[in-house]
Amino acid sequence: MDLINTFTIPLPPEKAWTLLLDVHRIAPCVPGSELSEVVDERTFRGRTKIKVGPVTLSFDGTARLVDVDDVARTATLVAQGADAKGRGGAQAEAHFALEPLGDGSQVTVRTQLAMSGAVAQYGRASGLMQEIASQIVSQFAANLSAQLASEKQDLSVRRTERAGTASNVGDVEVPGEASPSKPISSLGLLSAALGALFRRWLSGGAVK
Amino acid sequence: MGARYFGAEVQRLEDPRLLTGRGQYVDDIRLPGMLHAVFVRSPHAHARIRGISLSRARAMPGVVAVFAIDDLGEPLSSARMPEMMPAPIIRRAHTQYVLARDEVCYVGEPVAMVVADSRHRAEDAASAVDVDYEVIPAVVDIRSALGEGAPRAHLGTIDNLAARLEVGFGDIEAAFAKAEHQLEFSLEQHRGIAHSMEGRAVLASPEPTPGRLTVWTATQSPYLVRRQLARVLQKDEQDLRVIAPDVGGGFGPKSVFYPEEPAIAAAALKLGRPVKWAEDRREHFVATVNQRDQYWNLSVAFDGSGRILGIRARVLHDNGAYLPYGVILPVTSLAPFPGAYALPALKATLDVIYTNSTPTAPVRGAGRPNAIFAIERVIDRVADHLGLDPAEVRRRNFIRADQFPYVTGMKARDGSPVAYDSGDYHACLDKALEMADIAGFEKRCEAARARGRLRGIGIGSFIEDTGLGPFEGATVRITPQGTVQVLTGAASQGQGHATTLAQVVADVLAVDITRVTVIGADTDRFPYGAGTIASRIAVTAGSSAHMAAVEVREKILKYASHHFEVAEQDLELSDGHVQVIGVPNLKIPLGDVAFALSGTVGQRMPANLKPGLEATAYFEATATPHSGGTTVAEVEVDPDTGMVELVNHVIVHDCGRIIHPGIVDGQITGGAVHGIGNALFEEMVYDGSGQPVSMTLGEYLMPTAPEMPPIRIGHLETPSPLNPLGVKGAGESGTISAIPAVIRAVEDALKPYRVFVHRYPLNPERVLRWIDAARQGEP
Amino acid sequence: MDDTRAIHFTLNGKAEECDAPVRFHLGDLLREKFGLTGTHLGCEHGVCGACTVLVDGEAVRSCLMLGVQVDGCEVVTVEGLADPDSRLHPLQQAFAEKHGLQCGYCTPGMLMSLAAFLAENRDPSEDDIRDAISGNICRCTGYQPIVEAALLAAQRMRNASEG
Amino acid sequence: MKSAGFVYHQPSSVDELLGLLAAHEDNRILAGGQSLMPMMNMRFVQPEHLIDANRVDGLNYIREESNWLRIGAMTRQKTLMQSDAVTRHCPLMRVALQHVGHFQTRNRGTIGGSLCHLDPAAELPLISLLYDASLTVRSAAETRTISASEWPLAYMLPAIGPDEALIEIALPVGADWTHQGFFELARRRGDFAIASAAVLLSISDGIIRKAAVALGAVTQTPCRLTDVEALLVGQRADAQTIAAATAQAAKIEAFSDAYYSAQYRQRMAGVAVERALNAALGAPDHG
Repeated sequence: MDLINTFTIPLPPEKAWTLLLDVHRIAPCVPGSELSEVVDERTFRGRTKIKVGPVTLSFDGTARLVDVDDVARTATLVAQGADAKGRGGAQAEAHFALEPLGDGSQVTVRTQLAMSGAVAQYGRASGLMQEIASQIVSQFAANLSAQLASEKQDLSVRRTERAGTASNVGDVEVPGEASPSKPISSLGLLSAALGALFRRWLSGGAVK
Repeated sequence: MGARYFGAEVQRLEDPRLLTGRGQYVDDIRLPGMLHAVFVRSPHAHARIRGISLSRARAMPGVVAVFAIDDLGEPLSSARMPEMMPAPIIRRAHTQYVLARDEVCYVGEPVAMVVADSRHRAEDAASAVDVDYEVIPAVVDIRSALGEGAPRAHLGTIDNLAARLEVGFGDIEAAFAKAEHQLEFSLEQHRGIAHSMEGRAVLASPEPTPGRLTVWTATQSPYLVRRQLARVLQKDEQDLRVIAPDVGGGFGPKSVFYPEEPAIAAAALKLGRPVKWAEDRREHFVATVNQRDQYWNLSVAFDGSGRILGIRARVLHDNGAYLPYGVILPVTSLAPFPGAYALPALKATLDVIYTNSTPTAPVRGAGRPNAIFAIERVIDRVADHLGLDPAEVRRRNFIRADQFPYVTGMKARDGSPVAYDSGDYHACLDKALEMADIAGFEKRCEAARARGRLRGIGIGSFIEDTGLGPFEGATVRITPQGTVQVLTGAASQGQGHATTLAQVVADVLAVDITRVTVIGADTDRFPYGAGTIASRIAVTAGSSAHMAAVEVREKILKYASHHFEVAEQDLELSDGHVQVIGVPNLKIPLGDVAFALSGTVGQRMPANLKPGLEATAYFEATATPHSGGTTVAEVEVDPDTGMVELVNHVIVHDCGRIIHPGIVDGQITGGAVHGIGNALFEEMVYDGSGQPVSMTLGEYLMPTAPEMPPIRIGHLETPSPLNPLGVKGAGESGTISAIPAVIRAVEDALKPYRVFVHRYPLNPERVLRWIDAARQGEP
Repeated sequence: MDDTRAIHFTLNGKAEECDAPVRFHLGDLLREKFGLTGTHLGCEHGVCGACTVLVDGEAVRSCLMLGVQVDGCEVVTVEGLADPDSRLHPLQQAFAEKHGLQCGYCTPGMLMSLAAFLAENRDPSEDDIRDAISGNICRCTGYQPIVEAALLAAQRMRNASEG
Repeated sequence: MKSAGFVYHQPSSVDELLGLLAAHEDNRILAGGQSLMPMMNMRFVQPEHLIDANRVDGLNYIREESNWLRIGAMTRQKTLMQSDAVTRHCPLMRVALQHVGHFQTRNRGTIGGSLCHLDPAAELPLISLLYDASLTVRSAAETRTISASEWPLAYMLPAIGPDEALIEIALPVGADWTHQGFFELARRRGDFAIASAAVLLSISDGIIRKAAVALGAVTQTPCRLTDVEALLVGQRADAQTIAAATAQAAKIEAFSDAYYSAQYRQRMAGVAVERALNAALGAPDHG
């Protein structure tokens, strides 16, 4: 399953790139996930809960930033998780590429996602699993761009407070620890009113 | 030989037990102290194993032991499974470890084994086994598997080619040079999973005598299992007893030696307690061999009258991750050429390609349905190209009845030239067309059109090599109580061998059939056995039982001739006695003869006969009887939905003399429905990363009762000259000929749209897409 | 957690009781606790029908019921289909005559499904019979002999009840 | 394929059932078991508490009232098939039930279980949606009714909380439907539908006055085709109208799975509506 998402960061490339590599920022953006441990600069562990109809999967796994190329501003997030009750697993590789766009930057995320084990072996829901997977990736991208955009406000507000001192992006505080969100479920995504998929259901399936 | 039972519709001796719930399948056996095993299987198509942690599982309630490869100890922890059917053309024979070591190469490969006091608690512990996998690229599609950049199905190998087969005869270049017409086309064949209703199962129990082990296993080849177990466990064969009790259907996959067999045996030996594993349905989808894809590219040279002059074939065959059964399946995918036809020239190559999926091996008919489908598609394509009646093109190419034995030009597995012993393919075709009321077909087409349905009819002619050697032996013994025992290596999975062998022996010894007990598939009760595959038991074990019974009869006549002092020809056997012809009160019950021959201390053996009223025979099948015949199928297609409805199915079949009509008809009807399943319903779908996706019987569609058409069977009985009974095999012809007939019938229904059906299975979306493509004028 | 629950029920005409593990489905209970291995497990996800038994006279998949759910019920398995004096049920007799079985693994489920169906449908057509066993998969026979056996049994049962 | 362990509860009253739901957050209700048990045997679903509703009295009934047909959530599908009241008031439910699995499934399967499981291809949620059923849901704290159209929230996700139980399905009766038709496309008898449609029409003087059209198995949940309904009303009940309705239905955005594409399902939605309409109007379903 190959998915492509793009989003913009209202920051020049070198600033945006540093933000992007900060594990503390990326982890909470994975929808439905609880960050359990930041192992090191490049690695964090967490649990992602996904509710598919009657089945609630909780993937415990690790994610690592690898092949970080600060010149080309590309990096790969390798994530692998297994369901706590042995019902399968997910392996994802998200390739980030950051380029300048106007006075901000644009990030393109190419994700290869493969499910394995029982959770992947249900042909009747394979179409659905792909839709939920693409929802997760687009939600991740949306969360990340929202996260970075909100930081930009803090950054500009702070800059005006300390007028004249060049702010070093590094000292931007980490936003509050991600609150352990409810399992991402079709209901969860619903409340976030994201995706044409769900709007169509709400309207009782009226055909546009 | 009074033919009282041979050819009679006898009620099967197996039925009273099976009808009242008193069958004994492996999972029904309960032994004191018995433990239950469950396997942890790879969820990945291809991955390195970085580590396995068993501690959590070992601490779970009810768990007695948890094994990974190193816990099995030598010799299993370092020895891969043996190469079963070595052949010179095999370039690299990858076989798996009993439990995976360092690398898993298909979803379902066993990685660990949990043994607990119940199946339920063993499964709980299995989900607590932590395996650290590093997923690596998998080979999924054989069409790109030999390409440069393709991933390797096994780490450290240069390519994915297991073997390259080349067969042929005649001057293929000349055939194509002088041909008026040539055609080229390709086919996609997907045969699915056997899905016997009973999955596999193994129960191993240590015997009181140290080191001796009894293994019950749902197998078609108990002797092969014992031989390979002895090899893998490095034990002497006589310390191993392998029994196939009642087996709930085999259809091919249960003829293979599996890693679970040595794993369970090793666990029982280590724990000193009986250990049982019964495969559940989801395991059967991935852990039991099946058949998958073949891609064929065919070109045919022919003349204006439809005479085929030469065929070239290029085939890619999905072998799966390992070679558990040599290259038998790919070999049988070419061996049936030239089918029922007198083909002057053939050149066929087949690449056996490793992929990261469940190993493939024979399923009902093995590769024969694949070869026959290709040949029948060639015939239909030539007929359509020339605007000729497909039946007529078959008649012009059939081997004529007066050409037998017909040497085809092909080589058998042992290298000997293939020759068809007897048959009459023209008669089978004509009778099938008559039974299918071909004359009334046009009228039926009109009626269907009025209902908005397209109706089509299709033919599938076939041959099948049956009764493969070398032998399946039998011992016939009469007990002092006058009962008859038939001991044989032959294993039955529902074919009714206990009845057919009893019919043969009861006729020779003139005893009531209910006095005959057949004991098979127990390595302690009969010394040697080959395996129940490819419709071979009636020919091999049947002939051996007949020969042994004849030898026992001769012994009886010698004894009675000595006893009554009359010539042997003045004696006869009837109703469980030997008697002087015409003098009814001069008779001896056969039990008394047995008693006399069991020896009394100090007495001489009567008529200096050898001890015991018994004989053993091994009919040596040196040549191969070939069954043949034709299926005619009729369907209706709904052009709005693409749904196909089967409306009629006729098979005319020539398998030589028939021992039990009901059993032969049952084999053909069941086989036909399996072929219909392959043609229209059964598809094992994998996703792009090699994950099996159709993992329930709600998604993998097996044919069920309402969807099946009436199936009518006609017989021709051209005796085979190659064995004393004149019989041929009948097990798989229903399957082999159903696929081409059904596919052609759908193609015929779509003739307004000039569609060439190049693949199976069909589903309604594929049929509708062809109709749409034709409507928009695309080729 | 393998707690059990005491249940009392009638099994093939005999009063029985046992401490049934709550997570055992009825097929497990019959096979493991009562040794009645005539009920076969073919898929354990409610499709193949091999595990069909009668509960209070109705055909049910024993893999889709918990054993504890038959407390107070009347259960009949293939072992209880023939009369006590072991005269075969007309279906069992017809299966033997019409060669309605080969390996015998789907047979118990076929017999119990058809026994319940014929009890409520005295004069079924061939299509009624095929619909009745549409939830019983057989890989050996191709179904035709089973359908013929069921029609023969239905006819004999009608004659017997009229006679 | 043996279920994971669980704590088993066998409540005998609705109140006891609701108390258990409130007390145990990780719970599943076992109704007929025809959908839940396979998922438990395959360990897809592993609840900590399994609450067996089969001994709860007061949930197995079919009651005719002046303008409602009230059906208890634990009523067996077989009972519904043999009920004269259902045949009189909701003939399509009787027709649709023949497509629900096999007779062994229908002996145990319940209407409440089917609605809570909410498989996209299931017949009873489709019929409840068609007849605008009103569903009564209770928790220990409150009782509420919800219309069948608001019941499906998302794929196999009905609008019911973990502390609530479906008690009753009430179908409005007395409506002046004059014609009804059902059609399901499936490979084998008892299989999951590829596409299914159910229609109710009230026709006078050859004109369609009212229409209800429901579509199953094509979208993540069963749905009412309100645009097709709007297109039917006021039209003559003839071939043109059916053709227009078919074309409109075939515009639905369908889901794909491992077996059939979205395009095929979308097209079969059109065929299903067409054949359901033909069945309603007594026309032969050909061409």
